[in-house]
Amino acid sequence: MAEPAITDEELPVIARFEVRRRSYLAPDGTILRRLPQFASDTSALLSLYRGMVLTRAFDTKAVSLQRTGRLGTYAVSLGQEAVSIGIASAMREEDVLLPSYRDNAALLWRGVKMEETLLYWGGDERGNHWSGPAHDFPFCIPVGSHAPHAAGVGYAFVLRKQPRVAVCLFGEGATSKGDVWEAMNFAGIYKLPVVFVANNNQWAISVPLKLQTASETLAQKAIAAGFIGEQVDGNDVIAMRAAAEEAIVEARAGKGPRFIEAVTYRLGDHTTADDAGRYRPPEEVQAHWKEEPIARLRSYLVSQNAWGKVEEERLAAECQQLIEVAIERYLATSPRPPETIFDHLYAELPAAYAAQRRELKDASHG
Amino acid sequence: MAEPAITDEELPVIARFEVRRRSYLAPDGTILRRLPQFASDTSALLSLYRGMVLTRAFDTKAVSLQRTGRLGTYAVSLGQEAVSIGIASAMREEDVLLPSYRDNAALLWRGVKMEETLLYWGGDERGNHWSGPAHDFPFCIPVGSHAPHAAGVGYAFVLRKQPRVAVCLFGEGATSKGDVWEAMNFAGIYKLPVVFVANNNQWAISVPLKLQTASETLAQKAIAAGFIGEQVDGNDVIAMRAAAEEAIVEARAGKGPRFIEAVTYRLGDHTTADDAGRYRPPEEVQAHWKEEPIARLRSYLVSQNAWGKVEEERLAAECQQLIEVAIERYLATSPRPPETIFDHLYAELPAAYAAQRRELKDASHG
Amino acid sequence: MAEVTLVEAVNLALARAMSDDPSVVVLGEDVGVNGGVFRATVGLQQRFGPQRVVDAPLAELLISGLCVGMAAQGLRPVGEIQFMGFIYPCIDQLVNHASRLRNRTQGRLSCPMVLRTPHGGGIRAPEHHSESTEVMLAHIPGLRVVIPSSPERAYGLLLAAIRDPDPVVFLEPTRIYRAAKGQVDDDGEALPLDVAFVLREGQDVTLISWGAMVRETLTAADELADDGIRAEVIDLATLKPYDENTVLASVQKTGRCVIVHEAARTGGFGAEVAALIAERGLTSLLAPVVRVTGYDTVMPLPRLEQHYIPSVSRITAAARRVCQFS
Amino acid sequence: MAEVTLVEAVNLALARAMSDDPSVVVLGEDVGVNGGVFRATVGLQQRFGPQRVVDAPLAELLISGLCVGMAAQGLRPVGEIQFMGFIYPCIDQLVNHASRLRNRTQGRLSCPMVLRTPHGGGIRAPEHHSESTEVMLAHIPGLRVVIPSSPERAYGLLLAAIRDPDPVVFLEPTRIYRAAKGQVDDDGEALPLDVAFVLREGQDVTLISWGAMVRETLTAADELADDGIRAEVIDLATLKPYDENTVLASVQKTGRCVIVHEAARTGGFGAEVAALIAERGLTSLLAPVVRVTGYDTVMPLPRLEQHYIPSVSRITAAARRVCQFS
Ligand SMILES: Cc1ncc(C[n+]2csc(CCOP(=O)(O)OP(=O)(O)O)c2C)c(N)n1
Ligand SMILES: Cc1ncc(C[n+]2csc(CCOP(=O)(O)OP(=O)(O)O)c2C)c(N)n1
Ligand SMILES: [Mg+2]
Ligand SMILES: [Mg+2]
Repeated sequence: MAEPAITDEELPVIARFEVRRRSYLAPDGTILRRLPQFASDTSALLSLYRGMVLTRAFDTKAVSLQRTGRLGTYAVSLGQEAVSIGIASAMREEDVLLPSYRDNAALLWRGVKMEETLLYWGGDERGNHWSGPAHDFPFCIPVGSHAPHAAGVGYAFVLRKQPRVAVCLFGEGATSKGDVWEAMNFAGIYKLPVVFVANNNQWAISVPLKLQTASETLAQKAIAAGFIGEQVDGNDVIAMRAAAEEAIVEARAGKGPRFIEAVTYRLGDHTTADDAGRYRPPEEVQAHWKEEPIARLRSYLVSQNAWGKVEEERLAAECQQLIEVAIERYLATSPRPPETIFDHLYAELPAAYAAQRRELKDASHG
Repeated sequence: MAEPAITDEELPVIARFEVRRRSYLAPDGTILRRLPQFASDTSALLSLYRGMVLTRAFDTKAVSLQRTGRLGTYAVSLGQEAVSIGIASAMREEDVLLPSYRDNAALLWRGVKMEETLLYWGGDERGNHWSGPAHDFPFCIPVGSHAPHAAGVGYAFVLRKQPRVAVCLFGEGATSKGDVWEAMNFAGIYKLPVVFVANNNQWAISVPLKLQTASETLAQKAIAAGFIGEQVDGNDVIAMRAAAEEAIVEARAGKGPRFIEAVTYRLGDHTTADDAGRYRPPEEVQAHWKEEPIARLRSYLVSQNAWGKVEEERLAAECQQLIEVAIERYLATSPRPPETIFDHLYAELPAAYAAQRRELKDASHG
Repeated sequence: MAEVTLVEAVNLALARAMSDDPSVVVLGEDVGVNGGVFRATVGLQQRFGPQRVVDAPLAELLISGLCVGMAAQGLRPVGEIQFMGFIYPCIDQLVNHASRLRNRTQGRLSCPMVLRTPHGGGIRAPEHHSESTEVMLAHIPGLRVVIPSSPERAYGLLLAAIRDPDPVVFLEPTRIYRAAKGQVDDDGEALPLDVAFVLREGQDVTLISWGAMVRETLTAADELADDGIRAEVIDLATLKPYDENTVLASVQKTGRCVIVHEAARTGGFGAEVAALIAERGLTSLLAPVVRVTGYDTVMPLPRLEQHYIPSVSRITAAARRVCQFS
Repeated sequence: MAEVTLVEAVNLALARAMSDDPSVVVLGEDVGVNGGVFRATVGLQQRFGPQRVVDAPLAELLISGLCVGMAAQGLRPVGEIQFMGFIYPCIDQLVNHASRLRNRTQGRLSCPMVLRTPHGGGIRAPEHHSESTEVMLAHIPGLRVVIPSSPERAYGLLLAAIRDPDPVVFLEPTRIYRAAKGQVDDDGEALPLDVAFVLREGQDVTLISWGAMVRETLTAADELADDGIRAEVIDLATLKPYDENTVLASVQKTGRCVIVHEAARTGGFGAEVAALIAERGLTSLLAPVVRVTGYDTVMPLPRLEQHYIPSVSRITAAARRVCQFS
């Protein structure tokens, strides 16, 4: 077949696109560029720091509960604390969070109690009937399937002219799902107030990013839906918060959806059911420990004389205390009666299933 | 919430992308830029012209068959003939075509007989057991659902080290389906020999492009999958063939997938079951008649003294003749025996269904 | 009281629901300016505006997923899937989210959505446009599955579906969209969502069906009457949950039962009804329970589809067989 | 002859099929380096290379669609869906393409693919990891649906599924992946795809089940034996198509039948089996056909899942009831 007469380069360019990257703190905590305004308020940074530390301490305890058979499968956010915390800290109470199974931190920040999170991962639906925002979505387990919900929520806000934003969190693996694609495309058409956040922790269980997609960045996937995608250093909580703030402010102002790629690394196993040693070298994990978000922000705070050994110890003790109380409450919660599995199936149990409920009640109490 | 301290513009750019547009002939048939090599061979252009004219004549007859109750729902390619013909003309016999319901022209070009096409749209599966390439896929009706098949076919070629290419055709509406997205993403990862072609005829039944996606071009959607997307003047068959040739040559050479957006216009109703008058103004259609591909190529050929009234009349007569013979053959084909609906369900009919087949046979012959 | 077709009754119910309740939103492919490929949503966008009558992009998974998100936010979305053959991408959203959101959150969130789609064949349409896979949905806990067989029931059941606090899949029998005509009083009266309709009383045999097949079943009952066989005809209408008592009561009376549906036989919803009878109506049975159904084949293209869809004669033959049984 | 677990038998069959036939390709999430989240594909990538053992991106629709394309090209793809709760995005490909490609082209193209997925609950897994919606697939003409209940049957049936010229959904009972052990001779011998297995002969009552529930059913049979009730136990094993004759022959002998499955009751595959008996085995029935199944609820999270899954005592109680019936 004849080679084409002209080369691509001779064809006129009709559209150009760019992807930018946001980061403020280097791995060692030094400043790369002028910090966003909120960062001048040390207390704001301290609360972000506290959120990340509490998350890591909570995760650690959750894992030991699982190891001792007192909790179900659990996914820690080790190394990715800045993603959930940075995003959650930029949201308003009335905004709607649509989290993935790895976003415990975001929900804790928004008011879900630790004992409630434990109850859910302990295998009890009541954990989702939480003290956090009543309109937030429960953890989404089928990867990416909550993205269309976020678009639906955003559409409801537009229809009711409410200045609210839907924030949807998922992993980089989710970007391979058509669900996310269809949702982003729709959000673009109607300029919906939706912020899509991909926690790019480099791994989908054992599948590395390069086997997940050939695109150099995840941020550029938003180009296909006609809106802005930004890459952010996901180990820099200041960058995460700033990116989230900007995206949420724009979305709230009716300027349409945004996509945030948070580049980070999954320092732990995928979940307690996984053994990452099977598929990735310890050296790789070691290398990434140098970039993790908590030490990074601590270095910065210390360099600002805003933090020290004393504060660190006080915070650690405070976290332990809170977590232990929560665990006690969780362990003290006895299972609900078996027949209650019928009670929230429909607003009102159809007569057709009443007999089954009775049978289960008798079986389990007899 | 505080405005971000820095603006997007201050953030470093980490990736840049461009979308180019290909066209050679202006609507009036004059040349816009140096033509691709194959175009210097007049006979090549004449066969493209013939293919488009035959397609339009065939479509016209098919519609009148439908109007008189002798054919089922049928989708013409009026105004889009250059897309199917341009693509098909750049393929080799051993390549695999995965067509949509609107790509009759591509299959005719590849050797499917007109009576076979009519048989299928006349409601008889035997129409898909055709004289064209045995490995080509049948018309895909669930929009976009054949894109993953194209990726699977391309993967088989790579696995077997065969220099073959899978070519998947669909409409712009299909680009909203996750199926297409997932398939493109996979093709990108494994650099599969697959060419994805979107016939952007501006309408998905009554849904206009602007309600289908917010992306300025469809070509840019390939950026999300990490490969090249090109926009082509879909009313310029020379551009379609050149774009297809380049994409197929590259794919065959192991350089990976390509995406082609063919910008054209659906001059007719969506199908014989549709009445476009309900949702779009006649002026819009009129305006687009000025750009349609057949008149455009004819003007060029005439300007080259390669075509004239005599040839036009001879061609028209030839087409009528071929079509009438095909229609006769089609109308002469009596339905298959009802019980044969069991015969290609499985390679061998499971015993469990033998009784049903007998029942149907008796019922229909009794 | 106007005489309307079934599809016009659907349109009336949609318009009524939208004017009664501003939280009702209609979305789907071509539902706006075009008024739907079957005209079910005609006039709605002009009347309620493009924000409440949304021409969705070509993505069924999205349509169902949007409904879940909207419903969780308190809207009452009514999604349209253009043909049942294109509903499969919605199954993940229906099974994993719509039907579970209430239970998953123990009542904190709920999903009052309706997904409408044309059901069944017989209109000489292309492949995938003639599906009747209702059982796949009727098996799902937390869902409701409804299918009317007349304009009156289409109107009353669709209103009920939209007002119901839980997700409902509403199947519309394509074959009788226009063929079925009836008096419909647009009074906003809904029908109950778990009561079967006894369309004709009889002592000798119970004929159970739903959707378009109800018409052939009624015709069969007429023919049987000519031979002195008094058939009771039940339109199940709501498949999930379904009205077990009406079925059992009828079979107790007649002792004989024929179940008619267009869907493939194996694992079709007719199996559920037959199983119910074998379990709780056995003692009253005087003859085997017979299913007259579509064959276990793919629905053939138009040239042969009439041979696939159960005919009146297949129904009467089955009824005679069970009546002669002893 | 080595004693292996059910999941090891799956692995043996996959390795055997891949070494026998270079056109066999395994694809799915984490099937490569990681060897599958249940270790079903462990060692395969090392042995057959990354081109034939493909770590797919996170997209189930894609995995099933790739299988269709590969199969149409003459490969024999074996796709893995990590848990049955994630198979729903594949249903469109299974219903609209895999099961129809042969019929649509009247034999010009075919689709010899296998889609494997873990089935059922009882392993204290998170939501969506404990599904048993086999009936949704068993209703589809053109598909085969298979579910083993022992290492031997897992090995022989999976080999048969891979060699079969048509699409097969292969369900693997998660709960007994490791609990079920047995002698498996890796001799490449396949088992037939439409023959049920009579695991235990008995005169008094027929117990029919499949997948993991076969174990509780066998235990129930033991307990019943202690009371002098001789139960015949049938592992249906292939649900689509299924072995009607073995079922009918057994019920003809015993006159009593209890069907056991984990899936929700309404419209479950147990309904199909009960309907078959009501239609063609009625005269031999001495008692109602009873279904012991999961409830018509969402599978609860781990804390309560044991109350959802049919227990041995529910099975024995049902069997006693039908045996006492007269
Ligand atoms: C649709 C779907 N398929 C498969 C799974 C099983 N699974 C759970 S998490 C996971 C990997 C997800 O990776 P990613 O999206 O990157 O998120 P991460 O876990 O890394 O945060 C998989 C395959 C699932 N939960 N949902
Ligand atoms: C999955 C799916 N949904 C809906 C339909 C009904 N339908 C047939 S063609 C069509 C519009 C397709 O538009 P486009 O992709 O632009 O292709 P075109 O018809 O314009 O060539 C629709 C909605 C379908 N065939 N498949
Ligand atoms: Mg990840
Ligand atoms: Mg189009």
